[in-house]
Amino acid sequence: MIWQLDLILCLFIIICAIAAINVKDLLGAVIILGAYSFFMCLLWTEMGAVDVAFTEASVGAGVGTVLFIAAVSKTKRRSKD
Amino acid sequence: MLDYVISKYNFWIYIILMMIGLYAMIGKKNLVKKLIGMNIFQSAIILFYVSIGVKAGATVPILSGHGHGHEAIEVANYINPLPHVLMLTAIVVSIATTGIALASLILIYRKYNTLEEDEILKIRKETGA
Amino acid sequence: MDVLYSSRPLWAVLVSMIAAFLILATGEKNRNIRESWTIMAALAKFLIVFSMVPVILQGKVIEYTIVTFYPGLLLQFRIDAFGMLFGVIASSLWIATSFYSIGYVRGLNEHAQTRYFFAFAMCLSSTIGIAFSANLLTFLVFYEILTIATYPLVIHKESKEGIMGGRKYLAYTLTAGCVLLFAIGMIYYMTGTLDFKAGGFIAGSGSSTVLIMLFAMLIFGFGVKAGIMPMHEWLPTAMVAPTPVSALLHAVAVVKAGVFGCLRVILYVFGPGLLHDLGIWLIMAYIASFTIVVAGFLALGQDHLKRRLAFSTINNLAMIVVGAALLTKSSMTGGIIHMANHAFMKITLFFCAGAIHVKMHKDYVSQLDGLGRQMPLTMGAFAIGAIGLSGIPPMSGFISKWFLCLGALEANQIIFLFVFMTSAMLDVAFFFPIIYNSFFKKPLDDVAPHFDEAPMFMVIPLVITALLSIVFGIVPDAFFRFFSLTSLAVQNIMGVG
Amino acid sequence: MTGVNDMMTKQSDDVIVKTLSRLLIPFMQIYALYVIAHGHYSPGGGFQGGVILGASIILLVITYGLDNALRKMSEKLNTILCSTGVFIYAGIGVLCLILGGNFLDYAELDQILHVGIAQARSLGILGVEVGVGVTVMAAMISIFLDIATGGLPSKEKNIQGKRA
Amino acid sequence: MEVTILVQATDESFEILEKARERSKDVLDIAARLTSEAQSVQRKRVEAIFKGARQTKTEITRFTATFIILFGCWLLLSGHYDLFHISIGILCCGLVSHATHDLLFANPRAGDMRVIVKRFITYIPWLLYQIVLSNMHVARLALGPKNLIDPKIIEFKTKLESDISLVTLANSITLTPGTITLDIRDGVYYVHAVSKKTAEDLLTGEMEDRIAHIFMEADHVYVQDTLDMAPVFVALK
Amino acid sequence: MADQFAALIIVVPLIASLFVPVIGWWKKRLCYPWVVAVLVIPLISSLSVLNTVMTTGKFSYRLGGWAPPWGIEYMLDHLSAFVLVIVSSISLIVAIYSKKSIEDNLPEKTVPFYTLFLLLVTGLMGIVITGDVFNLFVFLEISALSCYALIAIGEEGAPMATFNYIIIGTIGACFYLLGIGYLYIATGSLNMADLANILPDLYHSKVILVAFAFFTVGLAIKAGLFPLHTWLPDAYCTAPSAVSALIAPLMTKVAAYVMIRLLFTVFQPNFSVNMVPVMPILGWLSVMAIFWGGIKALAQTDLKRMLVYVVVAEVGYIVIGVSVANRMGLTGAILHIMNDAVMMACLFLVVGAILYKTGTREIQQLRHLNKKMPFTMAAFTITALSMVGIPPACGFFSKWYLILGTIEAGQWVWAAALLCSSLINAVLFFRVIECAYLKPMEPAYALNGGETKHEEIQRDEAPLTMLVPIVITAAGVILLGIFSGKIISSVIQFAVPASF
Amino acid sequence: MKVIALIAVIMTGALLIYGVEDMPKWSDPNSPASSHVSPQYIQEATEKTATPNIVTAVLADYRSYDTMGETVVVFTAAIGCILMLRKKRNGEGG
Repeated sequence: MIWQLDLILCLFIIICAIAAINVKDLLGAVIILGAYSFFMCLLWTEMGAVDVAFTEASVGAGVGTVLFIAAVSKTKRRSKD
Repeated sequence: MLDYVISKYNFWIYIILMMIGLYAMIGKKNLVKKLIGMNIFQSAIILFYVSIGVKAGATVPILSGHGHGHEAIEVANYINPLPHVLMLTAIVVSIATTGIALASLILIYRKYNTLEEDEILKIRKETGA
Repeated sequence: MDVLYSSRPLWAVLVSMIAAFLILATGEKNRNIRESWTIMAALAKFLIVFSMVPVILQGKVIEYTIVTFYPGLLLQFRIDAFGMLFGVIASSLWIATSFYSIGYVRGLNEHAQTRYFFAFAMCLSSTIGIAFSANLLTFLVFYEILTIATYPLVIHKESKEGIMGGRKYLAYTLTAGCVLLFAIGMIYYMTGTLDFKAGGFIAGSGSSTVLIMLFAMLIFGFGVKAGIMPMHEWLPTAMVAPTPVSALLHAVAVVKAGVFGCLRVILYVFGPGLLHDLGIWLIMAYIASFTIVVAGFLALGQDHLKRRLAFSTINNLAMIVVGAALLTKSSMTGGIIHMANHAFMKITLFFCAGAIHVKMHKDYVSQLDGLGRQMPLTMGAFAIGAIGLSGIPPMSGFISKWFLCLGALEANQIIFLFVFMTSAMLDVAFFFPIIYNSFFKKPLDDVAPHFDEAPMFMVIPLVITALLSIVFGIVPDAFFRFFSLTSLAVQNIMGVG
Repeated sequence: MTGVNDMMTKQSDDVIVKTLSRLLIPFMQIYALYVIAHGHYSPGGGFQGGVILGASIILLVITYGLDNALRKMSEKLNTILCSTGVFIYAGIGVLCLILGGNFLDYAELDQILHVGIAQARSLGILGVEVGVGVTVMAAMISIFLDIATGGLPSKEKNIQGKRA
Repeated sequence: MEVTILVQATDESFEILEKARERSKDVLDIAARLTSEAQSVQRKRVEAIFKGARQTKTEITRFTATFIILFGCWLLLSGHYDLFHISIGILCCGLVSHATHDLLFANPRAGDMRVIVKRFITYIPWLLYQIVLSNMHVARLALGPKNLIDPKIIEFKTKLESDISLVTLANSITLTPGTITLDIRDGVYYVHAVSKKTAEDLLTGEMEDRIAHIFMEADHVYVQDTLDMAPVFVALK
Repeated sequence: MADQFAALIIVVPLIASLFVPVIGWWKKRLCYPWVVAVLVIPLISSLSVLNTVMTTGKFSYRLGGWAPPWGIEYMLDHLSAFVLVIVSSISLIVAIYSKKSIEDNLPEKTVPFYTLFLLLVTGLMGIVITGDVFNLFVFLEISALSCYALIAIGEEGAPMATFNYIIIGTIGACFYLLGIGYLYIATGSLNMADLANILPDLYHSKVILVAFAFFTVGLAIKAGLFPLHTWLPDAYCTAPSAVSALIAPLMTKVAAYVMIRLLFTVFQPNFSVNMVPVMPILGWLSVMAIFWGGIKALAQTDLKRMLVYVVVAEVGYIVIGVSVANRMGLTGAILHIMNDAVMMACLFLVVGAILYKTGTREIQQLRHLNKKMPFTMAAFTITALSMVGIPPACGFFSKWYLILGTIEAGQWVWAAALLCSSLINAVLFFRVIECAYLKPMEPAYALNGGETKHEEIQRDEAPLTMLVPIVITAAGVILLGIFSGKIISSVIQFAVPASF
Repeated sequence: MKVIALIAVIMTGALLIYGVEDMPKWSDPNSPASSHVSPQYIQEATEKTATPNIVTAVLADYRSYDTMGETVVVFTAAIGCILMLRKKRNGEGG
């Protein structure tokens, strides 16, 4: 485990999380959420949880994002907050 | 003090993420934002669990000399697999919840033509429902 | 004390409950079959209850356990002399009321008769349950059933006043039920048992403050039904109910259940000794005497016949409570036997009021002038009841008043003697004008000059009850052995306390 | 319905996306099956494989449009597959029950497989992974279709039905 | 007066004649159309029978090809070569190729697969070489003076026809640094080029020619190709 | 073989739910009989389990044959077997009832409806039967997800209610998951029995304290305890009749069961009662729940909405029983889980039947219902009396034990709250009864100067599939009251944790 | 609403941080989580199930009941979406 890498990843994750809930464009927010999931899965790989990382990569960053996009494309893209 | 912070920093990270997610779930007005918060919240918990399993100096819990198992297995060499197992379940649960929530989101949009909580409340008040 | 285990108490309770459901199943279409259920149940119940009297008089106790929840917490019947007395009163008067009711509802062509008879049967079932219950929990269970079973009877007319009366009735009695529930829970927590015991079982289980509070709660809980003064408000409003119901409410089931409960609390939960020690017996007696006097005066002001009778009931019930509260042998005897005597006399009076209502559609005292000529049997019975209630010798009322006065003297509380006297005077004052007017005044226009009574279904019961109250005045121990039962009960209580 | 946006379900007109996804999908699927089958030795298993399988069909929907995709994987078949997967899982459990063991006790499978208890357990694991994979695939597709179409997976038929 | 009547009568008679002629023309037309339709139906039926046979044949070839490719892929991934895993692999590949054989080879062209693969493999080193070249160019751009960077969008019409060749070209353009394919619409490429030189390199059309060569398209059908194709035609006939 | 009944309880409805889409594909009409027939098996199995528990004591069932701390086990003691019987019987009754309500309101959605119905039942029973804290989470989610979907197909406003429920429910579930994580990091185990062994040494750890707090909050959300109940009224009220008849009796009760399980089995009472100040907090919250629920119910004109607020108050009852933390109180709480399940089932079934027949839920429009639907109204009346706490009906007995519990704990205000609540219930329910039974409540009465036209009112009773469950539950209300002594002495007194 | 949310979030966070204090040090091989139940998985899972990936072995065998539950969760979600959204194909589109 390399703690510097760890720390950078954590930083990215937090930035992504904050951005995801603050971006007004929902599609953008959803994509950022996908990035968040992806960084998260890197962090977990780095912690040795390969199975969990793999699942998160396919589920969280993959299908989850697709579902969100599908829903957003079905509804409204702009958000007031 | 610094040592204390560093020795548990991943717990701090997860708490921060969890707070962000929870805040979005409660405080944000847009329903999609709430769901995004929900996802963040859930993956923060998963991060917490994954951190539980970490062991210093251990590797992923997959044995290399597979199938034979006669050589002694050193427990300290492998990361605790149980939290991973639990979290696989939790991830799937989270995606399932997201699916259901998005479906209800579409129903809501059909009915009110908006996804802002305050506007929906206003419409409901006006129609007296 | 010998204990006899028998399921007869259970059957005594169940028989009218079964009848109630048969009535419901038979419905409006087969009226005769429906009413035959009522009568059969009434007779069967009376026979079952009466068959146990000799056993009780031998000094035995009949017991039947329904279920046990925890040690000391069980649903159980136990018949002692006091319970038997109440049981006999209720079951015997139900026969009279049944016949009378049939005449009444048919005479007036009332609606919802099935509901009426159903509720009636349920009432009686729970009244007998109350009489036979062995402990406070069983008592409470049947007491609450009685509350609800009476509600359809109170609102029977479904008029605005009826519903308001029903609401008031429920408000009072359900609140009382809650208070009772709490008090009984307290007692169980403190003593670990709820069984009635002649002379009380609660002594020494808590500080005197707690005990006084408990006493107040219990008396409040039962006093509501008994119409003790600040809680009597529901009783006159409930007079909108049909007359047999009023008769049942005010002579047999409901109010007597309240008084029975008060007496159970005073004599079997707390016991004379404890009440003496706590010093609340006198307060209790004062409150009840206040009720006696005020109710008497209020009755004077009523023009509505049934309301006047209602206040008279409040007056007499308070008398019973005073009798128990004075804690002497004679006063207790007087109080307990007055339960029986008052029941017979008051039911006669209500029956008469009902007969007048059915026949003449008259409800007010001022409309009764000269009615004695048209309805001599009814008014005669009314006169007998009224005289009895006033405590004039040949009637049974005299005996109870006599014992009560003796008790007041025994307890060295002359003031209660005056209370009883005043009450007797007031009774005379509000009953005698009615008798006088109906027999000696010039008849009103709508009174027929010839003999024209209410249906025989109604007249015969009221004549019988009137005659019985004379018989009990002369031979107090006749037929139902009320006097023996009373003295046995008093003996049990005083023997211990 | 207002503001219907068919972005996710109509055929893409970008030739690059179409051709690449056409070439990619078979490899995605074979990879997904590999992940399911080799869950014993490497990271992965029924879930991951199932999700990737589902994703391949979702990709098909996005690029080639709903109707083309439904020709390959109709809703009904999808629903049936969804329950079949769970049935495989629970069925293996019940099979163990019938063979005299506790629910999901794969050791009992040895009675019919005759490969040794450890291997029987291994095969049991493989079986349930397949069940998981099938369910997850079908469920992901189903959820996606429902959300992306707003509940009308076969839209054209529906419009015809309306006109008729 | 009479004259006018006569003229009118003549007019009418001509009109009637005219109409009659038109109608007869229509009838003739219809007859002709019917005959031709009948003929075309007949022809279509025959064609359909041929096509069906051909389709089955191509489907079997497609399936086999997909299966082989996928199974190779599986063997590469698996790393377990015992009977059990191989049989699972065969099963899985069979399933997937059954499901997707029409995807991998959606528009099969008259061409020899082996040749295409051979040429494609030879194309890769060239592409890599191009990538290295333009990498160096872009590096120079990035490190050197700024004025060399001159981004613009160029468009050119392509002679490529099939999807696969279009995509290969687009991806090759994108893979070489400095140029990115933005869109392909009706055979016109829209490419973003970072500098003049990259744009010019692209517009020489060398890459396009090579790709056309790989997929045997346009006028780049060499003698070699016809030779390659001969047995195919023979087989078809 | 008797042991295998435990497995059947979960497996049968689960596998049956998988076949519903297949059957529905073939013939839609067959879904209903299939569901009803299948739900009989868990009932029989759970009765058999209860019987085994009563004769031979508690036992565990190892899934996959693995020893407990490593594998998952079912923990079958008196408490869980008892709740299982409740869940399975109520779900069977509601399944019988659901036919007409679904066929008429949601004819297109019969197939997924019944699938989710069975899954919901599976989830609830899985929660009750399991002996593993994480497995409990999984089944909690199964029941929650199916519940979300079932609620969302309700009437106007249901989607928004569902969304709120999803958000709050997920927070609850996640808190529970966090609690598990904190327990796991401190103990390394997930098995309830194992945790109960390990935990006493760790009671002074802050980790355990936090875990406990999160468990309690999470479960309070799931149970709909007072300040966290906000999702409940809308969700339960807008759900279709058959759904609210299933979830209103069961969901909150099962959450309350889990609360008892965690507070007194996983954690020892000596920790939950003496070392953390949670009991008074829970108690006071439930007092507020009782009053708030009662007052809000009084303000409603819609019968179903009124009942929904009564559910909030009833949760308060059970939690009071838990938080007095003595033998009597817990007896009352466990008894009330059963009684309230039956009573709520009956009331919601009645409301559903009324809605089905008359198309209204407004209390003021229930006139003549005693003539139109005599059996339904009789059932309603019996249950209403039970809610008020009139004796032979079961509501009295649980109230009695709860009050004994509060007295024993010396919490007079709580006792007063319970008493007041029965008075509030009296007002609530007699209001309805008056409207339904009595003539003057109709507006025509006032217009005609007190005389109503005598109009012939035809009897128009709900269909038999609805009526039978209603009558069964109403009879259950009485019978459970009469036999409550038997139930307590043979089951509940063993179900109360032994340390009391 | 935002203020309430913030307060609630901060309280939750504070509670969690309070709990962190007593936790074993991160990545400590001797923490209870790593020493109570899991060592036996690592030691015997491969031998007993012939599966080198311990996570898979635990997921699909030791805790297979959990995994079945999670499969059911997915199934529930799929059916739930169908119930909520899907309309009859040729219906009136209601």
